[in-house]
Amino acid sequence: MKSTIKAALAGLVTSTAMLTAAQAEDIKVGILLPYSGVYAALGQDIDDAFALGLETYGTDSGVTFEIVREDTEVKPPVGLAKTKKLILQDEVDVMVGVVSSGVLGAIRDTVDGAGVPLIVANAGNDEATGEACSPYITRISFSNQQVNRPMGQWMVDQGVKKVFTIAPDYAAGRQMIDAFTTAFTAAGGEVVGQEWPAFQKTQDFGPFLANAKASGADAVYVFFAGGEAISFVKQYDSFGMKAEMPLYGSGFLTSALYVEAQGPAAEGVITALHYVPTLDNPENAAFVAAFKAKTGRIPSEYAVQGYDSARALVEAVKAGATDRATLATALPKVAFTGPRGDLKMDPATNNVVQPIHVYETVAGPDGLTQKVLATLPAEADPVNGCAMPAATN
Amino acid sequence: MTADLGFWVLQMLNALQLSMLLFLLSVGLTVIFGLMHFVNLAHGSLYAFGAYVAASLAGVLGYWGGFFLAPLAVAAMGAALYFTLIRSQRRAGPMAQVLITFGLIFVAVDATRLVWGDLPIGIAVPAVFEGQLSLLGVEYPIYRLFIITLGLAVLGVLTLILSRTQIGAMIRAGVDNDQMAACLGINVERMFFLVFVVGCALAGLAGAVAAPVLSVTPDMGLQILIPTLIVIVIGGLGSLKGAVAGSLIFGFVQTFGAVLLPTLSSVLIYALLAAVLVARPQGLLPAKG
Amino acid sequence: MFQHTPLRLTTLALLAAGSLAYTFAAGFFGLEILAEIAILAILVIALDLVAGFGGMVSLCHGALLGVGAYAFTVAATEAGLSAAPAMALAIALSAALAFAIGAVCARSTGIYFIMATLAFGQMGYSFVFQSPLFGGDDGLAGAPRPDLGAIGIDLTDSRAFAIYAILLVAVTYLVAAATLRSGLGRSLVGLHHNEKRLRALGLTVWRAKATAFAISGALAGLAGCLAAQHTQYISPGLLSWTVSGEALVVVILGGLGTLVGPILGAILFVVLKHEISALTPYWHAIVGLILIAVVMSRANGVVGFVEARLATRKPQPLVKEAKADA
Amino acid sequence: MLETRNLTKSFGPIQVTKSVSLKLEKGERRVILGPNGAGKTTLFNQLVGEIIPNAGSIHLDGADVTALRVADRARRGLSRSYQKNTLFDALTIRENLGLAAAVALGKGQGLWSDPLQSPEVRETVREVAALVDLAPNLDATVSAVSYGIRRQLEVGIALATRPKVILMDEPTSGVGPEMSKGFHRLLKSLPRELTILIIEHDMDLAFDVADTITVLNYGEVVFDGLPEAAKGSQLLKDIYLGAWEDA
Repeated sequence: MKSTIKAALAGLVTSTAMLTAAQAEDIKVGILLPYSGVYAALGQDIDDAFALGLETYGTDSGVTFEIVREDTEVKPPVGLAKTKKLILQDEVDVMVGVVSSGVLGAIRDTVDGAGVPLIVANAGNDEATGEACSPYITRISFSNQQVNRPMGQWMVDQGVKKVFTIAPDYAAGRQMIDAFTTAFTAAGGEVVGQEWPAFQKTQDFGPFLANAKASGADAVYVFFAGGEAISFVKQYDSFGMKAEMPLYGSGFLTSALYVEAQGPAAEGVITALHYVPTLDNPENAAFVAAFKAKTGRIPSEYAVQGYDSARALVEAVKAGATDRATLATALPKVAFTGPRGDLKMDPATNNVVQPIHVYETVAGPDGLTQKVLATLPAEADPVNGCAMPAATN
Repeated sequence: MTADLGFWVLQMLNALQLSMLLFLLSVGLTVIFGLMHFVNLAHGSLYAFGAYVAASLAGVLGYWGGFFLAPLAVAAMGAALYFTLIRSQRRAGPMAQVLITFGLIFVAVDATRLVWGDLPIGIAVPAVFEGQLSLLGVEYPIYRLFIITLGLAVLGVLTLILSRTQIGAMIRAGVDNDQMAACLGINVERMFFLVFVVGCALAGLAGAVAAPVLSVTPDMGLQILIPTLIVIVIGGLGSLKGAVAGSLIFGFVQTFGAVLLPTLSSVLIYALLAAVLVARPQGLLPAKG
Repeated sequence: MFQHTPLRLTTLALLAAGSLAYTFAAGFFGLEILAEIAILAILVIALDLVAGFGGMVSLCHGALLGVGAYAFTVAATEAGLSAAPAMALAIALSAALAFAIGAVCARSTGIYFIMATLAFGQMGYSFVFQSPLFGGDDGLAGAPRPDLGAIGIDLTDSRAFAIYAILLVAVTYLVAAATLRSGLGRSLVGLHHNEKRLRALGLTVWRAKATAFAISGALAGLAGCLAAQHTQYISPGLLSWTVSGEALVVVILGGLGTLVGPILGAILFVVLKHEISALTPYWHAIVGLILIAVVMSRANGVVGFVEARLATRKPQPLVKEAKADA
Repeated sequence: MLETRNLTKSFGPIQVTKSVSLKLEKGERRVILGPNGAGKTTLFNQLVGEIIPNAGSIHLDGADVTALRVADRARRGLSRSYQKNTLFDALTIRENLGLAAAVALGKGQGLWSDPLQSPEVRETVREVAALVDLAPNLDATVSAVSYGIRRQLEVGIALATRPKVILMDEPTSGVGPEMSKGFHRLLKSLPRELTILIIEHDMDLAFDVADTITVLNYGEVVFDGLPEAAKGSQLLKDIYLGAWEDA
């Protein structure tokens, strides 16, 4: 499934043989995703949906997309080594992927220096489209602040005045919570306490829940993802805290990917995210049906990011982009209406501008489902020190 | 908030719950070491296997099906490992054992990924243990109280077996001096097998019990391994008392460290371990004086 | 005791010639892999020094490597040192920590030693993982490569870097071999076989162990510097105990206590990892199975296997004389 | 040269050595006799520092060494051989002797040269090998040589440190009568200025090589004097030989 030294050599032979036939209409895409490690499931969702996106939009583009996949193993140095390989050895035209912010941080300078466009299909660290922005890095997924900021005003509007926050102690956790608390306090709310459990080292949240319980907050606002999200939601419920202190959070907490494992404990949890599989629009209906048919799963936010990455790439190609330089200039200009709603790129930061959906996890006829409570309007992130230079190659 | 008595009670219970879970895991590992001088780094993987089996069976037979069958499945797995790998490596020295069981961890992680996929699995707490109980002025999840009770019960049963029964006397003799035990006519080979399998079953039980509290993920075995090793090294390899002491120390340091000294919490336990190793290289309560 | 047999010398010569020849033939990715092999080779030579010859089976060498990598990166980026003094500082820090660990663990043997080093390694990992100074889980960027522009060498070029890495492996090998031929090295081997007797002969055992561990730690720190210079990005994963476990696997794969074997092991391991991981995302399982098979075969890795084969072919006059004498 | 004053050691309630006082002059060869369990080996272990006495003191060359550790005493010239072979089995005899000599010469921690190649060490190895009759076997691996040769090496390692005092714990244990005779010759041929303390249960050897004899029983010195006096001593016959017959 991935290129190897051997396959690369073999590929070299065949590609020289086919050079005359294929010509410049071939776009070589390097995919950088975790296929092993803690985020392997996310990588798979993005990968499946990216393939679906190419099938859906790419067939009439008149271009053949050649795919090279590399496993980042969720390790920044590995991700960087694989990036260099894609750029220097496979000579890809464009790269897609990156789940962890750590990997994105690690490869940023290399991508920027080499001038190879990268479509970020997940990693949400604010710097990537802030102080460390690059004309070659276009983020189609989200930024950490983007999905949390709107909840500040919205929760105050719902009458929540005092919150207690809990998030894992690492960069993304801090960014998610800080964006929320800034907006929440600006809207008149009060943060009465915060806990930062050690990232990936905490399995028992009991000690932190005890602190939250004693804090006298109206509600608890959290960010967790993956296995930690499952443990947290279940443990929150087991302490009987949901009734007296409703649980709010960043929408990854009750992602469609994990909600089955959380079971009834997730019922009533209210979170905000840029995508919910139950969004009521024709593009989403088509996407959900096609993804289900292809994989048998309900698409998660990760899936829609992969799907839209493919679509953005195709849109750029349709706009006439053929190589690294033209793709780099075309990608930040794409805009389309997808399953998430109207998407466009912010030219100041190359970050996606998209509506945020507040949803409640509720019991449905076939298990848990998502009830959209509000759709908060799209809002571009502050520029945050990004002085976007023009693509120069 | 730290002045509130309820807070302390709650955190004590949290610490006790973590301690008991670790006790279930470490007691098997430590007795296997004491008796057979075998270090099984894949013990955590057996715990993960137990959790996966319990999670799968919970869908079919309900929680209790998993609770009772997971330890059996892990024991069967342990028996298979015993005959294929463990028995032949018993005298191979610690490095060979560490490496073989290290390799086994890799195999186990990927095997669970192949069978159960990359997505975490979760199961619900059994209906009887849903909700909270009012205890000393705090509301505490009944299921967590069940874990504490179960840990204490296993401790009680093991203490009884070791101190009052013939097999217990044989095991104690074996831990003390396996050559002498063999001279006394004890079938050492069969005793090893029995202890190993029971140790595995306890790891499986720990996995089954932990599944409703945590999320069941492929790397959960790797995550629990280091705490378990710390427990038995602090306590002293090979001793039941050591496993109890180590579990309690770890549970309390971890829980109170996390809430009172969050910046130091993760280094705290290692610093304690280092201190123990410097002062008493054999652990606090080693099996042999 | 450590000695260079013709077989080992031939292997070394072939390795040196082969790797240098390959640097001129390989493409970009081949050179990356070569650098990766070189880094691992330095680490496993360091580990073989203490584990293979001194019987000190360490599970903290990954952490010592990580300390070197972090110290180098922080010294170069935060303190603004140039590459050479930053490397010296990083190596000194790894050596100092290794000396302390060696001194503390000197009383422990066997499984206790393994567990104790594991604990110290994890302590380092937790510290780096949690400390904001080190970028936490996300890691640190900006490790520079040494500037050899003065002598006309540009280390940002993959080929130059690969040759530089191979030269560092050679330096490491020479340091390890010299250590093993020194008084300390002789004592180290003696300690492995009979600690009590050496004490009775007047050796300060803890100091010998700690010094040997410090030299090994310095080499691991060098591997860390090279790793940081190679990827120019480091993350706490470098310090994880599984890195130490893998290093031990490589030592076993090549041949414990042979010094040249671990280098072969490093080549085998890296190439195998890349080949298998290209075929399946479940490559860890296959590496695990190979490891189990190697350990169960009871051969001392590749080198041990070949040497045992050669040894059975020719008679051993010394042994026979000795027996006749009895 | 070597002196103990009221050396006492108990394990729990059992006193293993009771107020043992000994005094060895330079060049003296003394044999300690006593039945099994008389506390001979415990006494040795206290002398070299492997066991710390509960009371009493040990003096080497006039200095109190009671508080010194094993390695420190060794560096002051106290060397011992063991009752059971404690050799470096995987190494050659040359390496065994060389290692011992190197460590004793303070080269065991050196980093800059190979002590086995140094002239002093090579000279010591050659001399000791000649003394204990190992010259023909120098390049044999220990694990491949006979038991008798290993016993010779055991003494050889102790000698390779060029000690002032050497303690030998049953040097002929486990070897046949022929070898034992050879061993007597070997011991007698050792330099006269070396002070030697031997634990032995072979009476012949004791009377053959000893200048003086000490008899221990239940941790107490019950005889201390010349071999001739020991031979005629009724006390020795009653206590020591009686127990000897049972053993």
